[in-house]
Amino acid sequence: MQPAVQATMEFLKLYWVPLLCGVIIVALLPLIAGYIVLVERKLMADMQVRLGPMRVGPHGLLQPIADALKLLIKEDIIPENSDALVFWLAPVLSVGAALLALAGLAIGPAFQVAQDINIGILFVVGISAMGIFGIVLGGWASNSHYSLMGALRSSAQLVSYETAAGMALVAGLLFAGTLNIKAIVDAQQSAGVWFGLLSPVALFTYLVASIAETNRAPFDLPEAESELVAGYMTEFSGFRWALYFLAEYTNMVVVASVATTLFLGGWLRPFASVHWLDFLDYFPTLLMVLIGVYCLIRVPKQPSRVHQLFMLAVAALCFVVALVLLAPVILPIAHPFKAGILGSFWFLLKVGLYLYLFMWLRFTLPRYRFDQLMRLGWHFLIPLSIINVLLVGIALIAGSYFQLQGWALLLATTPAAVIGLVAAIVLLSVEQKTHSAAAPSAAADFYGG
Amino acid sequence: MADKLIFYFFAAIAVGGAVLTVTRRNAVHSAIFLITSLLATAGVFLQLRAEFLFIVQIILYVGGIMVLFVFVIMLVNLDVSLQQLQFSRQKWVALIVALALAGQVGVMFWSAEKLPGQILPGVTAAAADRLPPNSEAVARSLFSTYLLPFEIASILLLVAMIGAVVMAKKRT
Amino acid sequence: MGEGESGHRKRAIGEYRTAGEVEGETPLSTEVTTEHITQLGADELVINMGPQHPSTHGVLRVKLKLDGERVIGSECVIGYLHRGVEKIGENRTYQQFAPYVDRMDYVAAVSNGLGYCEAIEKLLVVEAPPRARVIRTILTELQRIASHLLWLGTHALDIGALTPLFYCFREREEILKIFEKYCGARLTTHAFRIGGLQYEAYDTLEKDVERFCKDFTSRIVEYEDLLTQNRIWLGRTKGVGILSAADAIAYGVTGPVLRASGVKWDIRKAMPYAAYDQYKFEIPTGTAGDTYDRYMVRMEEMRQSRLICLQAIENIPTGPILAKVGKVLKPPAGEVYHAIEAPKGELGYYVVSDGTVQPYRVRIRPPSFVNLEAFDRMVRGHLVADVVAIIGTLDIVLGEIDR
Amino acid sequence: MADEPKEPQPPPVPPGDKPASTALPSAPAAKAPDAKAPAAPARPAPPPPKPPVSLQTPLNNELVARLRGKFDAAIVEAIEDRKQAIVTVARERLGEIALYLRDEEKFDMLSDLTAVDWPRREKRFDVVLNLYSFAKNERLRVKAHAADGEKVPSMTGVWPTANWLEREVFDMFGIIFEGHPNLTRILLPEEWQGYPLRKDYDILHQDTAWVKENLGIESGQ
Repeated sequence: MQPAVQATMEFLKLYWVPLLCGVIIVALLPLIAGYIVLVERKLMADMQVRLGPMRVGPHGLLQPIADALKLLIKEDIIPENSDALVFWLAPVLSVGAALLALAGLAIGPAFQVAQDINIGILFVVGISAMGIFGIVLGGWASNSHYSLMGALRSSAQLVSYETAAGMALVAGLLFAGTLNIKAIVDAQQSAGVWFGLLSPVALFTYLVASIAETNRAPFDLPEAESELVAGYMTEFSGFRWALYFLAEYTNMVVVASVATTLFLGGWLRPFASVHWLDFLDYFPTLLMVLIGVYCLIRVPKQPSRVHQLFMLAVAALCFVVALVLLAPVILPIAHPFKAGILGSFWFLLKVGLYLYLFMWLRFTLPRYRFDQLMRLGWHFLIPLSIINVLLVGIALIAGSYFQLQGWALLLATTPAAVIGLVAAIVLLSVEQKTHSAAAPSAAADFYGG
Repeated sequence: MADKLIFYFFAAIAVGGAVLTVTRRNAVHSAIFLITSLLATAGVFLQLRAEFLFIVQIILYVGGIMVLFVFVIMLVNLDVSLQQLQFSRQKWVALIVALALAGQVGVMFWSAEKLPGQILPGVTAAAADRLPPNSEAVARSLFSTYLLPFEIASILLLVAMIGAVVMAKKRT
Repeated sequence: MGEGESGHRKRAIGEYRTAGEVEGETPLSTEVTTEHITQLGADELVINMGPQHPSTHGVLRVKLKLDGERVIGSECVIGYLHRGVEKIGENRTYQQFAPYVDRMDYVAAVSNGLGYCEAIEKLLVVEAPPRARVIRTILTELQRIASHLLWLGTHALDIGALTPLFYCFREREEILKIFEKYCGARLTTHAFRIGGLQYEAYDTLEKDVERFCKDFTSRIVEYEDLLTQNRIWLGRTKGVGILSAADAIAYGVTGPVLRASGVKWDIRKAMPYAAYDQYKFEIPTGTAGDTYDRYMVRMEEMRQSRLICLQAIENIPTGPILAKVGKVLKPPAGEVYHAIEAPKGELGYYVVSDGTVQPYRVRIRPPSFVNLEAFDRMVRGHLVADVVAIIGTLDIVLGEIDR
Repeated sequence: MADEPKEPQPPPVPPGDKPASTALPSAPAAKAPDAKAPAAPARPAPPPPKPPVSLQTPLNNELVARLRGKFDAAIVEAIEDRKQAIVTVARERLGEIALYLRDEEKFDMLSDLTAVDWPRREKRFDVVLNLYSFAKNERLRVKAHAADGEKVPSMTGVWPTANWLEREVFDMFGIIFEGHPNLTRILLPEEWQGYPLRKDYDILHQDTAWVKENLGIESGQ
């Protein structure tokens, strides 16, 4: 018995950080996803001159929990003539792939499940792509035309846009020279400049392709409610539906994290290698304090005592987080954790901003039609990303020839980016012309061929 | 010990998945079991610390090819294929061929233990930690030692793709 | 498939049928008949949209025959909301029937009421007093704006733009508040009476309308900011659901749909009723007859309605609001057809009297019903996503179609 | 309230210039005082006893003359009711008259197609077409009498819009349109019994039948 316990202890000592991260991912992600939904609803409400959820908890803060409870206790409906096994399997596959992909990501220099995996970003991309099976099989198993069409659309869309996303990643990876997540961020630290600045075209293509891959508006055709009711999710209800929802939001976090890691400097604060900007380390604290103060101001305006107490608690939580964020900056003992704690903050902030962009686009733009979406993917995004890979390669060769490092590399990459921009404009106008000349055919060709 | 267990676990899944793939009548179920089998194979790769192969297996086979498979399966009329005879009548021939293949594999296993320097899968690859990243190693060998085969394979794929496009165009 | 597809396109865009050609075509069925829809080719698929589909605007059911996602035939199944309004009309007195008409096009109840009251007035050979007619005009034009706002919001929502809906409802709310102040009801107003008005205008009616009109210009700009120049919106609406002028006339399409096809015809101008002959306004028309043109036409119509309201509140005549029609209405035997320009098109009432207190026959010509007939023609060759856009652009209300 | 012909795009009438002048009933003397001064608020009270006056007068304008010249006996009757022209034609020749009206007289839009049931008449149904001409800005009502079971020529070949309108008339009155491509019920379900807008269709009938069948009681009333 003794050696077994000892072995366990040994194992835990070695792997406590990955284990902790794993537990956080599996246990807390549903909650986090729920709160992302709440934030999305609140933002949407704000842009649409209304209030959004206000009933459950102060300012609707407990709404996600109520929603989750509702979904859990809902009747579980399996349609007749559906394939029960696949119907059961599909949402699990979807959410499983999404959660597994998170294992490859790192929110700080140490916080990662699969720490020494040397294919880092490839792992994330490859595993998250498996989520498509959940959608396709779910749509097929439902035995409904709407679901099937949603599934077909989804798979076609994902396969098309994955190419563009992969090409955009290649452009970023050319700068990094490695697939390992930690090494990618380290490369950005030593270069002193984020890869997103070096190759804005790659960042842009990845942004568009990632929206399409996660089936978000304006590319949310697989679940376009005005056409296909709810696409592949039409027949799902209750907890299974919640799993799909969880998978969607987890995938959003995944693509946002990949973009942050590769293009936006991961857990580095802006201008990490410029020392006179070190005061930026106080920014996290300041932000949390401001939020806390705002909550305090709102306390007297709450309708009931419980709400007031709840709001106070939120404010207190903000202050505690502020203290935690302040500690590594001023306390010498905590200094080793500096990169970890502050890094996580910056990482989450960047991911949040990226997600905000997703949401903003969703509230603003109408939806593409399927053939337009395909055309945009094949005629615009994929050529653009391939051109960009070439340009980045040339710029890198030029950079090494002239021995440019860090910010100086911008001298080589900026012309490349400008050429990329011109290429984008040319592609768009050509695409527009061919479209107006010929009938919408991309989707038809896709289906027909 | 643990290594072996993990290997046999993956191997069992791979073989079981493969058997179920050919015996299921429902094409989508077959596809699911094929995916399972492929994933288990990927697991074996991972155990060998061939991470790059592992992820390529997943991205290409599971994420790429199988998606298209499922896509096609869902589009074709499955009711028709359900009524067709699934196994052809040459089962005796098939059995003999299968046995011959099994014998060949068995002989290979048996002789492998005698040959020096050959290691059975799953035994160990302890020194892998200190190897350079697989992707780099794969890339080096592809673009140096195996450059010609690589290019030939690329051209073959290109030809296949053009052929597919031509055939698809002809149909319309 | 390529050939068939270009065939669809040709039919959808190129063909401009003149009246003479229509006759030559043998089977004039625009629909997929039942046996037609069951005979499916290899790649064909029939899907059923509605009656519980989120974007069929009520309980419309559309059977779509698809090739991939391309529509090769459609059949509208209607009647889910049939309440037998015309039969009810034969069993009520003239006044009793008035509230029922509000329940047809329930998003433009005021227009329905106006049409009915004017038709009965015509049957009685009386005229509403000028004050009543001006106030009727104001309320009807406000109703037109409200109806178009609802259309815009839901249409944009169908195409995937979430936000305009809420902006539109914000303004519509203002109009409904005016209605509420005027007659106590917001939706099914029953604002008018045969012979004039039910109620005298409340004190601040002019001010409310003026304030609304003042704000409304900047609000329209907001909607247009979100949509008019938006690349995706253009892609989704331009060239979608084209209806040529000749087709539009042949199918009896009226209202903004007809005008977007380039026919400059508006009953308010052609055969003025209420007080429309006193006001200056333009009739916006389109050229291409596609979904985008219908969008632009309706946007412009809202602006014109606003102008009419502003002109009308400037000078509301004083005087009685109700003509002397007596408590019991007994129109002399005979019949009358009276049509008004409702927000959705020509709303006609064909009333036959046999000299008793109940109408002998009330026939309502609902604009949505007739406009929906052109749906099949507009939708062929388009993708499923366009079906939604086309249903939206027709601006149908099922309460009116099914009656 | 003006149905008499105007220019298609009339210039707006200047306010104050007889704003709603137009729809004075021309003929009947009995009703004339009732509507003669529409703008004046105080009008004479309508004549309290309402003798069964007819506002219908024979119509004899050029259009009718042309129609009579061309179709002769097929034009059964032409009257004017409250300034609205009504032409009754023979059912058998409705098709060619419709074509003539569309092509020669430019009545290019069929606003409405409906029917009226007069059960005590020998031919109980009036099929009523409301036509409109964009060129002349004029409406014309064409009627044809049909007995129960008699077939009326379908207008779908002349105005495609007649398709659904005729289906509705079939649905509500049971009038058969000959040559209609798909004459099925449109608003009511296929299995509906009877034709609701016929005058002899009791509105309680369906209700009672349903109650009997589904609740097993005599009447829900």
